[in-house]
Amino acid sequence: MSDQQKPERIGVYVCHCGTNIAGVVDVEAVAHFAAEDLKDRGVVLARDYTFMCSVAGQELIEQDIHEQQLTRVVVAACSPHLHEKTFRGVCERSGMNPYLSEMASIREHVAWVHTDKVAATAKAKAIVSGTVERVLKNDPLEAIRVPIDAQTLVVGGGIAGIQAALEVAEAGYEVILVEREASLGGHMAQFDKTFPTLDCAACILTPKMAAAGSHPKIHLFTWSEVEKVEGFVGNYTVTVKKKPRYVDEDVCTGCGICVEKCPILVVDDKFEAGIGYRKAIYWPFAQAVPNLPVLDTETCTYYIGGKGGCRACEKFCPTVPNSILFDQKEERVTLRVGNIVLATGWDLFDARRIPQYGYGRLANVFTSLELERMCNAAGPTGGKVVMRDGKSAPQRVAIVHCVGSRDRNYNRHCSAICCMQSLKTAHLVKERTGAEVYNFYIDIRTPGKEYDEFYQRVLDDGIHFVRGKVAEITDIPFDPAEASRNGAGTLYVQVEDTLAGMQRRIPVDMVVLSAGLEPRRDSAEVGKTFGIACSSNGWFIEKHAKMDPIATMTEGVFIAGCAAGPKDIPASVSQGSAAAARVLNYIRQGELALEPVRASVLAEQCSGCRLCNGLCPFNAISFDAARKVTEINAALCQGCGTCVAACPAGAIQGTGFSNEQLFAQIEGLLRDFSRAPEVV
Amino acid sequence: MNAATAIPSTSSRPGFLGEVMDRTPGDNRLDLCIQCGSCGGSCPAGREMEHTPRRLFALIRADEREQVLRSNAPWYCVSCYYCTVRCPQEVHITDLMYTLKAMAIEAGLYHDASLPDFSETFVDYVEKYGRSFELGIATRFNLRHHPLSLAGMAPLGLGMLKRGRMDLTPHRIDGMAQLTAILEKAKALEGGLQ
Amino acid sequence: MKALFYPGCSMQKNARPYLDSLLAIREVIDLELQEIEDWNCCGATEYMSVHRVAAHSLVGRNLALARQQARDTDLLTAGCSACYLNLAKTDTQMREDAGLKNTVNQALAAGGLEYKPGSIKVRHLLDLVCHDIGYDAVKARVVKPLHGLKVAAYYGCQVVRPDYDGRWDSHEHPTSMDKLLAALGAEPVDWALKTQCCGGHMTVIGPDVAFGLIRRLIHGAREAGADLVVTLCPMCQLNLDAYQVEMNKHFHTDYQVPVLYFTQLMGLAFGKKAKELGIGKEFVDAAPALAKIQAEAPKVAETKRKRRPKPGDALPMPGME
Amino acid sequence: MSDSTFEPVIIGFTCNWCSYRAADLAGTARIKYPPNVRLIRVMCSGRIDPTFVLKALSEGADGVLIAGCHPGECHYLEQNYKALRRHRLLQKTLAQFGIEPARVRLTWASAAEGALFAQEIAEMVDEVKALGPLNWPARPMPMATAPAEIPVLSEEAA
Amino acid sequence: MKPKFAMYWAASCGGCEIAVLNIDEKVLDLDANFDVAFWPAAMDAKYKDVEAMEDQSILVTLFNGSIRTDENEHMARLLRRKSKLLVAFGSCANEGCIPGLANLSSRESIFERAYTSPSTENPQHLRPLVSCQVPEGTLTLPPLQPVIRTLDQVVEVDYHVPGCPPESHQIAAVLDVLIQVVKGEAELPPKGAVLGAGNSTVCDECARKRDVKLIDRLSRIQDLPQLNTTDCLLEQGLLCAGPATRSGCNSRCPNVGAPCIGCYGAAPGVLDQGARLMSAIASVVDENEPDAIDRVLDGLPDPAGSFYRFSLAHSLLRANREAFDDKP
Repeated sequence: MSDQQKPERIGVYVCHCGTNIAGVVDVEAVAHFAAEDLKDRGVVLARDYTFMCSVAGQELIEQDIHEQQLTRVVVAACSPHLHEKTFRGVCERSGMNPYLSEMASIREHVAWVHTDKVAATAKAKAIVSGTVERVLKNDPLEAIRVPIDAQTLVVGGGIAGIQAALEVAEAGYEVILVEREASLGGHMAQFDKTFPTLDCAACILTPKMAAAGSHPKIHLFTWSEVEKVEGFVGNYTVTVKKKPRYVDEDVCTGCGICVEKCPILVVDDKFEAGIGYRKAIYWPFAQAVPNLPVLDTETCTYYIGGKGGCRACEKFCPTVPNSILFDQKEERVTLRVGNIVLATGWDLFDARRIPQYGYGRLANVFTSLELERMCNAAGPTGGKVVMRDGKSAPQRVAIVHCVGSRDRNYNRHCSAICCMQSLKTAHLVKERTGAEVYNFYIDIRTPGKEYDEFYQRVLDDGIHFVRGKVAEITDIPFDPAEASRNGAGTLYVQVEDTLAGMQRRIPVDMVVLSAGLEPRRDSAEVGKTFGIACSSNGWFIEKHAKMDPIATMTEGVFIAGCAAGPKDIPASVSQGSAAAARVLNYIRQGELALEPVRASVLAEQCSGCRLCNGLCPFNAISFDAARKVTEINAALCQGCGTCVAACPAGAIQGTGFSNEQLFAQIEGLLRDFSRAPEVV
Repeated sequence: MNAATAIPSTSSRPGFLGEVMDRTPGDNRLDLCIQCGSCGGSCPAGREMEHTPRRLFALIRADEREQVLRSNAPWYCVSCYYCTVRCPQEVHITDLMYTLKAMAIEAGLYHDASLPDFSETFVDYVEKYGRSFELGIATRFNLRHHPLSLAGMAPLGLGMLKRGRMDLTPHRIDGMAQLTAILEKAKALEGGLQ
Repeated sequence: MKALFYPGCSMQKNARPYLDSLLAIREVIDLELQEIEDWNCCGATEYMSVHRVAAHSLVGRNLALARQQARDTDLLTAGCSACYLNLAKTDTQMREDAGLKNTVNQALAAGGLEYKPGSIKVRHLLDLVCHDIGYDAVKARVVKPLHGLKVAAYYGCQVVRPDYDGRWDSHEHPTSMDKLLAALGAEPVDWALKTQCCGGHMTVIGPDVAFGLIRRLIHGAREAGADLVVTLCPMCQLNLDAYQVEMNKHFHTDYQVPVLYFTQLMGLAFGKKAKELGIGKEFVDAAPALAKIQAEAPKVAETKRKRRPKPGDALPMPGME
Repeated sequence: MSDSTFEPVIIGFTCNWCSYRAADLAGTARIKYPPNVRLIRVMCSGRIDPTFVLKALSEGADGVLIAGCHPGECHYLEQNYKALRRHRLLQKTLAQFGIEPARVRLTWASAAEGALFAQEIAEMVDEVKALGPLNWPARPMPMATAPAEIPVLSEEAA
Repeated sequence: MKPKFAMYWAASCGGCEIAVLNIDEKVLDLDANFDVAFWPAAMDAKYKDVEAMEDQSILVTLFNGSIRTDENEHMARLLRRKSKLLVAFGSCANEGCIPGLANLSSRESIFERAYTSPSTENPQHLRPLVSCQVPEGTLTLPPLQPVIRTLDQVVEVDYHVPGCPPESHQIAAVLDVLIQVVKGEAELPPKGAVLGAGNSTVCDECARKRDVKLIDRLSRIQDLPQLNTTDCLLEQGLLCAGPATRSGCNSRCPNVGAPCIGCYGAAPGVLDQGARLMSAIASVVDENEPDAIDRVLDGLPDPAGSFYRFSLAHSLLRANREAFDDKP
């Protein structure tokens, strides 16, 4: 539009970037090309300069904008991911709309990847030509501003979530902390000792759990799940589903008589990792927060018998009114929050998926989590390391690293904590049983503070290290000689000792599989609920793996701890704090400026065909049935442009990346190169 | 193989490693070996091998062509595919063993001539008749390499004959001329690729 | 159902009982087999070791003939593990490697043939029986259930590995044949060696290695309480059966564990005569084991009530489901 | 067929989050690839409209590269699948126009896959080189202005 | 003196001419306000009469049909020169229409199809010649051009009236505007305007019930077991071009149960109708794996013909390689 009213005046700036660009691209020729050949396209001046991003370079542009009345600016330099903000800032300071500037990447996409100077210069010219055409079609835009609700939702009550909740609450803001299980604590509550200092996990976690449980600003929802999330950054509406505990939270004193009197004992697959027991009405574990039991209707005889019989818990409950509520129903609570921290943690790799390791088939093959519970003084064996018979102490123990990790058949990632956990287990087993302990590893990875020192200590303990990925674990001897040497019940760890260069079969009594960390089995659905993405291996994707590991692509949704990948405790705690800092930053700003790359509908051109209605994963597209037109909520729209490309009527416009801008860029890129390619 | 593909390979590795990879069809991933030893640990014949598969792969990387091709290891491969399905990098180990055997025959580099000779004896019969012929293969192989054990194995052969489980004469397929033409062309192409 | 059929050299001779029993049961399970006319040897594991392209072309001829002769089915089945794997491997690798596809087709062209990879679906006979015909259909045809017979299902290597098309529940502990044998009324024993190697060609080129492997398998089956071992591959049967005798000589032992094909047991359960099924041609006599087959079904053991756990007991085992 | 001096011009569409960053990374890592591809950044491969591809081909490009995040890793959750679907349909349609499939390539590259992206470009340049120039004759459009002299047709009746 | 009116029929079926006559008594208004100078379908005329006219002496010419032969091109140039306002009338003139689909074939294969198809009685395999000798002299036919062009690809066009054919009520409305202009009661619309059509797409006028779209199957109408009479046709798996086709026809086809085939051309501002439709349809295919996507798309045996049924000659690619390579 505007170029018909008044001719545009474009300034083109070609950066040398020292010799980074100028060493390969003839920058003067590019500037000359812009000034001469693109004159008819509105270029009124073109300069080349050593460092455009320097203060002097920026001032050069500012000066030109004022003196030459530039209306649009093109900077041919590095990637826009580095300096787009810089040059938009220059324009803004000079009174120009910042979105009337564009960068042409001639460093990352030209100078650094090509060697032929002639070809590189030709390509740089084409890129500048395309960018000039594009900038001509740019519209002046305003950043989108949204207010921020100070109440914050934290999902997941493990150590990362607890930390995030406490930090936000301590700063004086309300926090909703939602935990799927009946108690806070997460996986850390199951552990015995923590590496490398060997301090007791409960000793350092319990005070944090208690603090979160009693904090006046933290509203705890345990045994609850977030079911629905609507809205956008600053203004989310979330629906939390509270599962029935069958216990009155307001009345129960946590005396524990119901648990004591319950006659039903079941294997505890969750907290005790399958090697201990609990009752049908039970505490998740001794230090649970909140201190309330939960009733399991799948094993309770009252429910199994079609609501008849037993009721021992109810009979013996001393409170008035009675705390046992057999008919308690699911509840739903709707809450408004401004930001969300997801600290949903991890699941343990199911070692049964590797049949040759015998877990589930061979009694004395255990997982690392079973060992954690076994080593724990409050665990099923009272801290004794014993074999499956519950009595005998093993004399030879194998610890197998990388079970389900670093393996294309299962998970390609390194689970990050298993080396240290295995070293810790080796140390504890040696300490408690005096057994010969063998660690089977591919690589020992100990890159943390005091971690390698711990490895040295374990070496000093006399633990054996065999470098080789275990091929199989079997109770079947290779030949009669092996059978007679070792006796019945022996497990053989068959492995190539890669350092000795030979196949070995090492007889042991017990095997511990250091199972890897996996994304939560429902992470894809959870991601959908919160509008964030999982990578193909199931971990949530950060906004930027290095520079923004806490944020996600959805504004106002942050991730902490193992939800984005395996981490040890210090890293999880740090991320909890970091997420809280990001949330507090938004809360203190009060409102937020968003990139104005958004889609919008031209109502008069929209026929209400509804083709685009199912295309938006962020639920930004809705249909107004009365007016029979589709609408796009600008605050929910993330600007991907999929609906713009899909609209058959051309009724959806995309700011920042409009059809006109892209067509113009295509024409510009091909302008002088369509007939005879100039590459010599 | 890559010479014949339409897409020029840009991923070819230099040296012996590249040669072994190029001659093994599909995405064999030898270059991804992390030396974990799950192959050597899994191998039912691993104890008898001069080098475990893992070590062979390290030697291939080290360009130790002669040491690799002289090794008995590929010949002891029983094609059980344990190594292949257990390999955490999904390296096509069994297929690579076939490649190494073929390269060893070409280069004439094996110290126990009996190992390739069994395969070659087998191949001769297939090329002559289109079908395998157990009595002929066993007799010829054993006569050449274990003349003493031939007597020891005789009861097994006789047992097979008695139970009608072995032929005295080989069966020749009708399309022998067609098969010969195909195999000759294949060998010419194979030669052309090398 | 209909399928093209590649018998392979072994089935023609040393595994004749396998072929005979298959032919005897095919009508019972409604399996119509169209044998590929004038098929040639698959090359076993040997041809591949000498000339790779020629080996694929050798198999390619069979695939091309199968495609030409295919009438209202694109399934091709083989009973021999090596034959099955070679057919599947050539088809898969031609699919994945355009260079190989072109080269093999150039070679086939010399014989006036062409093969489009993927146009034939290669399946092992056991796979067809278990997964296409199905356990229920098999069970419905049983007239003489094999009650009382304890069997060790032995899969060997090359059917469940590398398993290009993901047909099996596990590469290490498959259960398909166990379920099939249970459908026949037999009692499959749980043993850990069901996919361990039988020795393959090592019986010829390195007998000491092979004898060790054979002993471990035979010993393992006996320890597990099996009356006999059931196989799906001529090479496995030959090594475990004929070489069991040689192995006994080598180690001065006296194992007597008979080794039959699953098709032979299917035949017995379908009421076929032992002779018709080639039973009696094995080296280790199967008659004593087969004498155990009862006419009556054993009383169904009462479903084990879940024992209520008591603290102080052994630690619970993880469940397998 | 292939002309050894022919250097194709290829327009590449890359998404802001993965493939454009892969191209950035190739630069940072100084990985070399042929200079034939000129990139256009869009926010997501889901923004790429078949019209862009046709526009580029009719404006003189010899090929078009479309690159997005790996399936399952889209920063907009699932929009790269839309790119995949459009690419399948576009290829089917282009076949009827006699435009070879290698000229319109779809690939996935994560922000970490600079080397892979460079390799994809190298492969595509090789393939398009082997096909030769496209020179789509739709461009330039026949002139829509009337010539000065209109030749008089001889004596036909209407 | 009344201003001169002309109408001409190039490569097209003649439906546009019928549509104009279909405006009933409105045609009398035309006659009342214009001097019909040249309209071969309605009255006798000679090319030489037109050639003899002064340049720009015709006020308005409705030109229907695309440019297929040298004669079509000649007449387009001639009428351009003689007319003040040249209107591309109907789909053929605007976008090539059904004749434009010939751009997917060479002339040789078109002749082959036309003169040797099973329904053609032509035992001697006769083919038309550009010129032949007869006792009276040389007879000539205008040669076919290799690629069909739209009117605006040959000469400058002032206005566009879309449709195959344009709806009669729309033609009447356009003539009303022209008459008002002649009477000085209205201004001319801006040059390049599309007349006689809406600004949205066919769905706007379609009475069918619409919902969010997810396509897991595409079929042709005759393969559909049962057609739901009230719901969106696209949602039933039929390729309906309605969402990508300019409104103005009152959704004539979908309202009677036939999918829109796109004759009113692209929506306003859209560069390439077929590409937009392609993009839209592909976007809502409810599969994510290449093979599964292909299975759904296999329900479209002729995508180019389906998406570009009317707009091929005016699309970005215009024709396929075979037609372009067909040198005279």
